[in-house]
Amino acid sequence: MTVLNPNEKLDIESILTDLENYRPKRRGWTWREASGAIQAGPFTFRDCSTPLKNSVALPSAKYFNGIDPQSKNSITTEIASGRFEDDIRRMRMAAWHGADHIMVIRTAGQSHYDGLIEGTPQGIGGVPITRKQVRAHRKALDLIEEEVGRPINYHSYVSGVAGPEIAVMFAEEGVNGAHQDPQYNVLYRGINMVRSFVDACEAKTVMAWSGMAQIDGAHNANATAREAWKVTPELMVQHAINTRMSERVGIAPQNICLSTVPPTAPPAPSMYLDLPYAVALRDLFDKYRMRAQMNTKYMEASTREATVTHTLNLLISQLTRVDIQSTITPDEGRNVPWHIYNVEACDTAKQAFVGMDGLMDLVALKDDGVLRNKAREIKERAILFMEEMLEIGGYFEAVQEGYFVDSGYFPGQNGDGISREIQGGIAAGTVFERDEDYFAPVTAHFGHNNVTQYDPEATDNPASLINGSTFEKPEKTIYVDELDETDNVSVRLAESAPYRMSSSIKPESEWAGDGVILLTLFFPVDARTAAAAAIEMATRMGLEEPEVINREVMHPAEGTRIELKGKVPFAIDAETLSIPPEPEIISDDELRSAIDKCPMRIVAGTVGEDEHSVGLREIIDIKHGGIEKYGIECHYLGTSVPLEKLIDAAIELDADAILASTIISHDDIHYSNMRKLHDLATEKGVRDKLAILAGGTQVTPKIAEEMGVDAGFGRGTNGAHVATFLVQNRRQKSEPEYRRN
Amino acid sequence: MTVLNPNEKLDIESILTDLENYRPKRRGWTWREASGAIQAGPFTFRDCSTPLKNSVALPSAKYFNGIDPQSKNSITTEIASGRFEDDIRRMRMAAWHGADHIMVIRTAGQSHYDGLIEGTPQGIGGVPITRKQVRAHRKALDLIEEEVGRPINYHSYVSGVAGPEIAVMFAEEGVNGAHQDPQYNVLYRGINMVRSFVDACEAKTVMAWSGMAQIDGAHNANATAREAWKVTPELMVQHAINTRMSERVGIAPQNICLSTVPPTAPPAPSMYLDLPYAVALRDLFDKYRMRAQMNTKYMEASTREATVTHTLNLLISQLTRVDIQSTITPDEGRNVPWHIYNVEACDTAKQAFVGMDGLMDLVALKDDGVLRNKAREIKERAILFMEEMLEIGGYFEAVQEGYFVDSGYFPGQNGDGISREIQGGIAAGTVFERDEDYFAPVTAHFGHNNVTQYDPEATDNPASLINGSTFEKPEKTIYVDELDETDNVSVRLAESAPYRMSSSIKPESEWAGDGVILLTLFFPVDARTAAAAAIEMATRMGLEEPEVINREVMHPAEGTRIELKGKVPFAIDAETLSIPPEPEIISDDELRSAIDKCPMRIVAGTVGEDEHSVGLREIIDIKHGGIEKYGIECHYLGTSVPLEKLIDAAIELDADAILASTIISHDDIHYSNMRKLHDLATEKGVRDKLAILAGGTQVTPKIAEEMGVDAGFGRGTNGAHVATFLVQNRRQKSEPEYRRN
Amino acid sequence: MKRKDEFEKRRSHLASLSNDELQARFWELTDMVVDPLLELGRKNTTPSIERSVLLRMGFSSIEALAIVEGVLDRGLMGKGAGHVVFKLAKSEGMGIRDAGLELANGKLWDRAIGLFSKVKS
Amino acid sequence: MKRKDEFEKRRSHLASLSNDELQARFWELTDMVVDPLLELGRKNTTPSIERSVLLRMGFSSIEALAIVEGVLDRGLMGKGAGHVVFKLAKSEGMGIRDAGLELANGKLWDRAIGLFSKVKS
Repeated sequence: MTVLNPNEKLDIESILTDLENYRPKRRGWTWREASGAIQAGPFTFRDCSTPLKNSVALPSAKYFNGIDPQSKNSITTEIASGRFEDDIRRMRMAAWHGADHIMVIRTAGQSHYDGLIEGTPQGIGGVPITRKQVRAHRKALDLIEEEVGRPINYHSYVSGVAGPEIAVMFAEEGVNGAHQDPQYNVLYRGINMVRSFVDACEAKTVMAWSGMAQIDGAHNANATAREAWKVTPELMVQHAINTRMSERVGIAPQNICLSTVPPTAPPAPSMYLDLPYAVALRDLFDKYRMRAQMNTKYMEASTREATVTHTLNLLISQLTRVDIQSTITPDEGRNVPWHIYNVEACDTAKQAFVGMDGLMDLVALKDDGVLRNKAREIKERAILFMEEMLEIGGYFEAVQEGYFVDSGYFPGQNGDGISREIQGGIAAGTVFERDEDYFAPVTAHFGHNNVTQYDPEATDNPASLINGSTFEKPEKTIYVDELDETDNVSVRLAESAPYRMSSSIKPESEWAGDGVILLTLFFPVDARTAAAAAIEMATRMGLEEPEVINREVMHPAEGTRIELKGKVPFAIDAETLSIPPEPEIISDDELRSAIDKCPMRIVAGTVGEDEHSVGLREIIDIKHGGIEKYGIECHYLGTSVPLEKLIDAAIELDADAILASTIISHDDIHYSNMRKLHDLATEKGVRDKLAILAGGTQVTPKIAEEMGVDAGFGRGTNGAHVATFLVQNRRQKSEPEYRRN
Repeated sequence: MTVLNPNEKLDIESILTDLENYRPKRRGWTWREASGAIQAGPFTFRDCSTPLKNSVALPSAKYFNGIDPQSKNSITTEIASGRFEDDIRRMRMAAWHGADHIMVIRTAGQSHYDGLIEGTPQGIGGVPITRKQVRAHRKALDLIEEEVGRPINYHSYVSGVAGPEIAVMFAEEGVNGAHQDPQYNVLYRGINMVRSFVDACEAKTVMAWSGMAQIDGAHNANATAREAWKVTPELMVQHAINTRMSERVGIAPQNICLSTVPPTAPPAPSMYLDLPYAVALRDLFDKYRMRAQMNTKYMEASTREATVTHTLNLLISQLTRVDIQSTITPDEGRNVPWHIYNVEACDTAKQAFVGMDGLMDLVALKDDGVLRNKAREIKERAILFMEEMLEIGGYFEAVQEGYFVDSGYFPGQNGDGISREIQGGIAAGTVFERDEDYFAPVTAHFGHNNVTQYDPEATDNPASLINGSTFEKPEKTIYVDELDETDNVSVRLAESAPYRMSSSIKPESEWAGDGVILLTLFFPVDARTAAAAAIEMATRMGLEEPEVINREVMHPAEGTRIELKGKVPFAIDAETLSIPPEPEIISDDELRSAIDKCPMRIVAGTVGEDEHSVGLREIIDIKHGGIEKYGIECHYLGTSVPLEKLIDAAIELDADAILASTIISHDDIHYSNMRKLHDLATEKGVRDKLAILAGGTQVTPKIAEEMGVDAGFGRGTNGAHVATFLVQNRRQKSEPEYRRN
Repeated sequence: MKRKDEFEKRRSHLASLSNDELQARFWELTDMVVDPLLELGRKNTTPSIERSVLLRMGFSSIEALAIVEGVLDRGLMGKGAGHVVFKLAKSEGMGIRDAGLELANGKLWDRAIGLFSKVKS
Repeated sequence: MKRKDEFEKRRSHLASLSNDELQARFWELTDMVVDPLLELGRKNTTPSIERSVLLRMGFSSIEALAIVEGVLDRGLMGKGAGHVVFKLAKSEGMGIRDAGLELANGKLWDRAIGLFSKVKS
């Protein structure tokens, strides 16, 4: 597989084939290209980047010539199914919806694994990051980026106790960006702090060499502190420590990204709290990049709520600055994210940015008042934090004393910070002083390296002493395939093969063939009864493992909304499906042009004892997108119109067609009325000239046609359907070449 | 029923009882009370109004003491099920979620009904508006507003050919607001324009008398014009004609509301196009009220997309001004709205406004540049429209010439406007000149009224000649009950009684017992195959009338998201359900305080040959909301820890508890390990002191306890569950009064 | 009508106006548009207006419908349907409601017509 | 530690600083915090760093793990694991990879130790 075909599934097996010899196309991060104003459809965009070659536009794009403008910042999708082979398909979906930064979540236990993991074991809430997995992902992305026409950055994690090794492996495999922040290991992973910082120097040096973008871990303090809006001074301190350290190790400032999250979410007054902080941060860290993440701390199980909060987060990004916009799937508050929610999150970011394109030409952050005062205050508090840290002995002592992730607003302290011992934690005691003759014959090594003892000329190129390291000679890289015979991708792929390679199809949420679907329903009872009833209902419908994943009280007594997931235990054979043809609809522009060239007139009314004119009005009225909007002249005769009157009016007005509506009837009177219309028109000699259309919610098109009318329209009909028929019918009468069977 | 009990369903039958004698509590519109800064939980709100007595807070409110701040503007919900009795329950739900403006959509055909409809026939996409229906709704709202603790405005439509009668009925029945705009009749209902304007004078006079808020219909031009962003000059003209006419007829400016909608939606650069218009409008119409509606024109079937667009619409409201915020249900693009989506729409408005509380203290509209230039340009174009209208003879001539709803940017014209004939349309020829002795002995009558011929003293009070009209003597109002024996509320209520009054429960979307549920799923195939497979799957699950209501391409080959509705053909008997008790969780604050008072220490590790520590880390790590966050001191011993080591460490550290994780196992080794832990602790004499907790995704709590541990934790466990158990367990041991059965 | 966007050409007389002048101009024009519309309302009536008068006089919608149909049929719209009921009641010494119900039932129309000197056909 | 929010009291020395001065102060302090952390990195190494060196020298993660364990066991961390391999290869006239594989297999360690004069225990 060298090129993807948009109409064919990506062949996972072929990605894995010959993987041991695959080399990535490039290293380092690629930013989107913004190039001034961009024209798309009827609009000019000011903040957008080059459009994609292949993509799925937003649903509403159909009203605007299908345009799919792309924001100027990168958009991240985080993928976390636990099976990297399924993640590949999701990457492709996300890329088509605008993601160009793919972050595959790592299984959490890995940060305590002192070494590289090899092979492709299954993970939980993420995958074990291994060379095979990374290489397969990068190989797939090398194809996907060609398909969509934009470079895609692959991202992973240089954290935990094996940071330097992981960094080297990533550099070798062409990973484009990574989280690297020793503070994360210390505060959230309980890893010894000395080890973390010594490792970080090496890991960052490797990242600098490969041009990776580095993202820090400060945002985790928001996610952890009890009152997240109070840790903002500390966040500045954490960002500063990691960015400055990275820069001094050698990472270019434009590859150093602050990971920042609006600390609050509604019903907090989030903009009022979050915007001053966002401004202060961008002010103080103006030469670095902003990776803006959406708030996760205050997410509950409602995807709607998450989507609104995330849109407000995107507003902050737009009002300030963002280089990488991370997206959080709106279902993260209730399950390990599903395919469709990765796409939802990407669509939300794309939609909001495009919707707010040019916003800063219209609005401005105020130059004074609460915004600037609060921003300054946060900076001052951060300085007080730094000062006190130095007073008590430095960073390590401050961590030990519990200064970090305390929910007091510094210099306030709440006594609930995370405290770690300098000598304690995982991998304590594994830091060794380098002797004077310490030596490492490799590229991108940090700190003391006595190369001169072997060759003074090699000082700047220690790897020359071994004829090049893997960084210069990628062919020296040793690829390890699988170590576990039962827990690996081949075993899993064999299991899912039926659902990927035959006509057998099963719904899925995360993994091929997992069968998981979502039910949304309302029971007019209290929440607990509703949840139990939903489980019972799902069971009776045959769903396995039904589980309520969201319940929202609509009213304590009137009812509860339930969302429930369960597994469909059967597959559908695609070959047995009869797939109806798409109802053909002529485009609005073409319809308008056809009527413009040759005007059309119709008479319409409801027939029989029928005072219900809603449906017919919807088909006619311009207000409802009815056929008037194409320029068709409509004469509406009202309700309960006698059949003769319809025909006579059509003759008098020289109409092209009659639209008769029969919404509600008994004893099939609506069908006999159709027959009568046909007969009357024939009697009066106008049947050939006059198209007769009959519609109504209870009309079956096929039966209507058997009654002699030209077309029947049932439930779901809209103006475009009717206009399409009218125009096609006229073409058929006048232009034989348009005739269809 | 005189007071509602939040834990009991509203009794629809009792609303209908004695309805003939019910009188509304008040007339006229009530605005929300804003009263400066409001404190709620840890926050101060600047743009909020008095909180409710009873309400359902946003899901994330649980992180902020359950606060439920309410925006300062009214929030509208539009209800349109077609059965007014079901609408009542939905009103109550919406009121609890923040709606205080209830707009019950009218069945569209009614605007051509020349007179009042009586009784309670079922409608389509709305209800026939009748005295009985209006009175029942107002009566229900009179109860609901007491329940939530805020006045609720009821809204309906004074449009169509029976405007004056409807206005009178509304005034009598205490309807608080209404659409009234003769231009709507003319342009979108094809009603004769002379009739519409003459009727409007009378209808507006009645509305003025009753203090109703009036909403115009200009926004329909956005919804109709092909390129909605180009009709902005005309929108100004439409707003001006109706507001000025209303004011001159006698409606107070503070009750005159412009109905305005942001004309575009993403992927258009909607803020760039919509904001200058919003600014121009509020500038020009500064003394009137703004009823801001959300965009509907460019809505598709994705509720996510609609929610994001609506959030951006709310941003415009916040950046400019809004008095009534209408909400559009996010499912309006795919079906007649369901209960849950009315609530979603209200929640979105509440959430976004609260999230943006105080925004204008932080940002400002720019004083110059494109915003002001565009705003001025729109105003100038509107003036050019007015000038040309006067040149060609006035409003009627302009309509006749097709000036309105043309998608050219005026003075550009596109030839696609709506043209109506001055002498044509529905009810043409029904306007009669008043003679000199014309007389009407009633209150709130517009125009020539020769009262003097009977009593010069009665000139300002014509109704005094008949001893008071119904406006002074409500008891004179004649109530008509039902006219149709088969199409009325009693018949429908009898049908739905089983699902409202017994233990038989059925899911519903719009109507009691309708059985409709929503399935969301992903098939890894193209859109057409996916849709067909979804129908087949739903059918095999026993759903009746399955219908695909949304399909979104995730990738043309990799898969399609499907949303499908269908009817569950059976009911659940609530009495047969075994409803599990809610897992008891002690509040975060209480847990923290318990640990603060008396510290707790635990040791933890995975046991058996288990390198999977993710689950355990989630329970412990502060990063994941684990028990560390309550202040519990955790000693994590790693993976594959021997059982002896766990016990020994607990003894050495004087720990209160052991947490043993056994995520994956075969042959039930995890249960035998639990037994061994219990035995070892007993042997070493620490079993009484030491709580032993065992967890893992495959652990069944009941079986774990049978193995001798104190508690087992399975899938779905989080830190709060474990901490709750630890604290309760300690209380049980030390404080007998806390002991539970 | 199709016309190019001649905004730049046509706006020349507005270009020099201040924002306040612009807004004043807008509302001045609005009043000129609205004046004749209000005048129409003052001088005319419609079946719906007359039925709305009858509702306020204490008739049901069904009764009002019947009375106004009678008024229409007999060319009395220019007098006002409420007026017809009122004058008949006064003349017959009946209550307003009783008089109206008679008319709704098709009775007493001749007397009602007789009460008005000039009736349009 | 629990402490009230003494911001107003403590900020007095910052109150008069311009925004630029404030930012300069922030970064100056940052450098003071970071300096000793970088110094630690310059002077020390860890098993992971040494394994990362071996990876770059062309060893697999499994081989690197074994070699660094040998280095740790023999107190050679201060020399650098890559150095041990390198020096052994030079001394034995072997290729880098061959020398490392020998060590990974537990062989030639005595010779390796002998190549370094002072070895920490």
